[in-house]
Amino acid sequence: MKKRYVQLIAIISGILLIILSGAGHQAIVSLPVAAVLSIILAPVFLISVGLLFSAEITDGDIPFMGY
Amino acid sequence: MFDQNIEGAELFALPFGDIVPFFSVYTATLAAFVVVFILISAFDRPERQLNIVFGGDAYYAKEIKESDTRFSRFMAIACGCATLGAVVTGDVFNFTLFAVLVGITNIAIVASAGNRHVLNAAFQYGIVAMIATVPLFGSAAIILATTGTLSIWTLAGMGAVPLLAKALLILGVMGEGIAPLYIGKAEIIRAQGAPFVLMIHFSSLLLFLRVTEIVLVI
Amino acid sequence: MIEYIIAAMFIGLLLHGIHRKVIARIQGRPGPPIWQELLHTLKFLAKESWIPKTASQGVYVAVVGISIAIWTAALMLLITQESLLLLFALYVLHKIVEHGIGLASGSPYSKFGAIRSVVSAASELPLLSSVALIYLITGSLMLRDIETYQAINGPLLFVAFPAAIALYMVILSKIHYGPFSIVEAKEIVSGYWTEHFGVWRGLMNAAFGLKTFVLLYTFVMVFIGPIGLPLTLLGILILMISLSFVCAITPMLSPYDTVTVQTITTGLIAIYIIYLGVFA
Amino acid sequence: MIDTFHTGMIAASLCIIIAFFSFLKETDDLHRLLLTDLASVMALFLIALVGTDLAEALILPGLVVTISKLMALAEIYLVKEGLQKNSPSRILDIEVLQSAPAILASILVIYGIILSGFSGGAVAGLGVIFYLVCKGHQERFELIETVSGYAWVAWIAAFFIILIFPSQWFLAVMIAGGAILIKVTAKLSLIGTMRGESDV
Repeated sequence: MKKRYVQLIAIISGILLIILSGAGHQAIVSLPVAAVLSIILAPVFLISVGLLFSAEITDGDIPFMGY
Repeated sequence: MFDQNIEGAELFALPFGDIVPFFSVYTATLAAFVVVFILISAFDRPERQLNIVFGGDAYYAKEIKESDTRFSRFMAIACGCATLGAVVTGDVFNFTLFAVLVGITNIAIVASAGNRHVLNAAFQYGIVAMIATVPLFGSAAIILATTGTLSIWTLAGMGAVPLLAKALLILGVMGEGIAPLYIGKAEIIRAQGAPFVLMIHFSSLLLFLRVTEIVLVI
Repeated sequence: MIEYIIAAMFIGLLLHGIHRKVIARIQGRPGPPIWQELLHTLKFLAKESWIPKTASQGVYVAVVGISIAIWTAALMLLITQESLLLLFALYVLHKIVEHGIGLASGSPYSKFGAIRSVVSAASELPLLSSVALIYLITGSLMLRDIETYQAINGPLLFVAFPAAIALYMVILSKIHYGPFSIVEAKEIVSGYWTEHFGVWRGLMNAAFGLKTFVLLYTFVMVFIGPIGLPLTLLGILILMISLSFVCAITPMLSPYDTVTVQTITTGLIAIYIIYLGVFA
Repeated sequence: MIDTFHTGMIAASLCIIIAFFSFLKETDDLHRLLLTDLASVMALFLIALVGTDLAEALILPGLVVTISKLMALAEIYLVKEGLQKNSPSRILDIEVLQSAPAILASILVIYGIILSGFSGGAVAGLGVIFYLVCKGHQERFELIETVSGYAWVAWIAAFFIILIFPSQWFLAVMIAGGAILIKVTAKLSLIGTMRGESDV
């Protein structure tokens, strides 16, 4: 995967998570729905953010297949 | 209305005579997990197992034949489908049938493994699983004889099912491969092909979770 | 939601740090600073990461995501006050994460960890008997009902003491450096997560921090009752320190002894439940 | 209904205890494999005891899964013991086909003789085919052709008897019936021996 895509995924899922959180608190989205959606989005967000951190070192495709 | 205070609210029900397939929060979560694992086993490549030659510093990676992979993959998907059935079904007898199916597909997943230890363990586990059909079907028979129905939907919250039937049901699912009798199964997960072997363990965990719910509900 | 997840991960990792510190102090060492595990996680995130060529790529990555999802879901259950049984299910599904992580890479060491994780499948049984006992006493497994019950009848800790012991055993068997953590024993390098490094290791660290927080929070919530956030956090801290004491003074058991101890605990509680259900 | 159920239940539990005890005693893998079938039959027996329409409907799926499990286990046993590699020298190398043909074939032949005539010949021929298929198949055409020829002659002779000595019709019919029986049997048994041997 190219770095740009990872960046895109991280930003989109991050924004969605924040919107969901706000909407959940304002009762625009019901709490269970917000919970389910954030369960699905949280791994996507965290993994892509993590990959972005490590992308500083490897400026190629991330994660590439080693060995 | 299926609204037990054990497993969360009812989300969906399909009235189908007195056998009602339903999703509660609990079973829907389990079903979602099963779907994720079916997808993983359907699309993932197996790993290449590294073997160390003890007493030296040599190691080599084993390759799996394409034909073996195909068979294991098919069986893993079949196992996933059987697990999905066991999780979703609203009928005690169907649950027992799916549990037996999970047992069959579990030994089939490792059937193509060339390793003799694995095959031996699979055989021994298969015999235990086969014997486990007695308590499984026995409990279904007792439930049918005492209550006249097998539908979890109807039985839910009635408390009409005798303790013996519940105990037999748990015993049967234990035989199909959960914790204490699981040791017999531990050896067969030495087989190669991570996504498929994962399915063996996964299916028995889900059977265990579902039977816990059934026993608490009926 | 995300703020809860991040905060819980943060607190969980801090608890891990406190755990290490307490163990070190009991053993007469200075020990690492308590934010060590946080730094660890951040360090791993910034390390070079890739997927080993022998690995089964999908499983290798997916289990990391699944482990985050499972414990996020458990946290959400606590927030939405849903079923305790579902929490139990998520805990059991954590086994599959350990198993998958161990199998994914093809390394024999991580595979040993995975097989040990399967062998110690008995560790989930105390939880089942604990859940059954709570159901027998409160008549409901929804967390909100359990809260209400405790608000009226006082903490479950005294009524359902065996269940509390069982849950304590469960948490103990999942904690690092504990007597039952045979899956990450050092004679098999780092156990099942030997081959997960870099980002994957960091994220798993975070997920396990979340796990520790959720399990401890559940314990306080289910057995002590609604006492407000500050007191709950205090309870979690005390619980963590007590666990650290146990971890510091017990050696790691052999796999065989681990399974035996867990099975015996389950058996005793099961006998107690049958006694309650039949005679009382 | 419940009373019968309980009586049956006790009988079934007795059978189950015996079956499980046999599992404890037995150490040979193949024998244990066979005993699992006993256990699964006991499971179906428990369902059948309920004796309602629903129970009847449950037996078939139960039977299907247990049989398929037994087959899967048998397959695992074959692979495990490496029995797949030593492929049989003949296709029908099955133990029961070594012992059964003599009995089955003789029953068929005797029944064919009782029937006599064309249909009797067909039945007896089937018996002979069965025997030859299972036991061995030297292509001894001469023998069969000789028998067939004598049968043909006997049939013609029967015609002459009935034409020349009409009073002896019964003897003639008997000879003709026997002859046609032998003839059809011989013709059919040719099928059993024709397996394309090298020297033919």
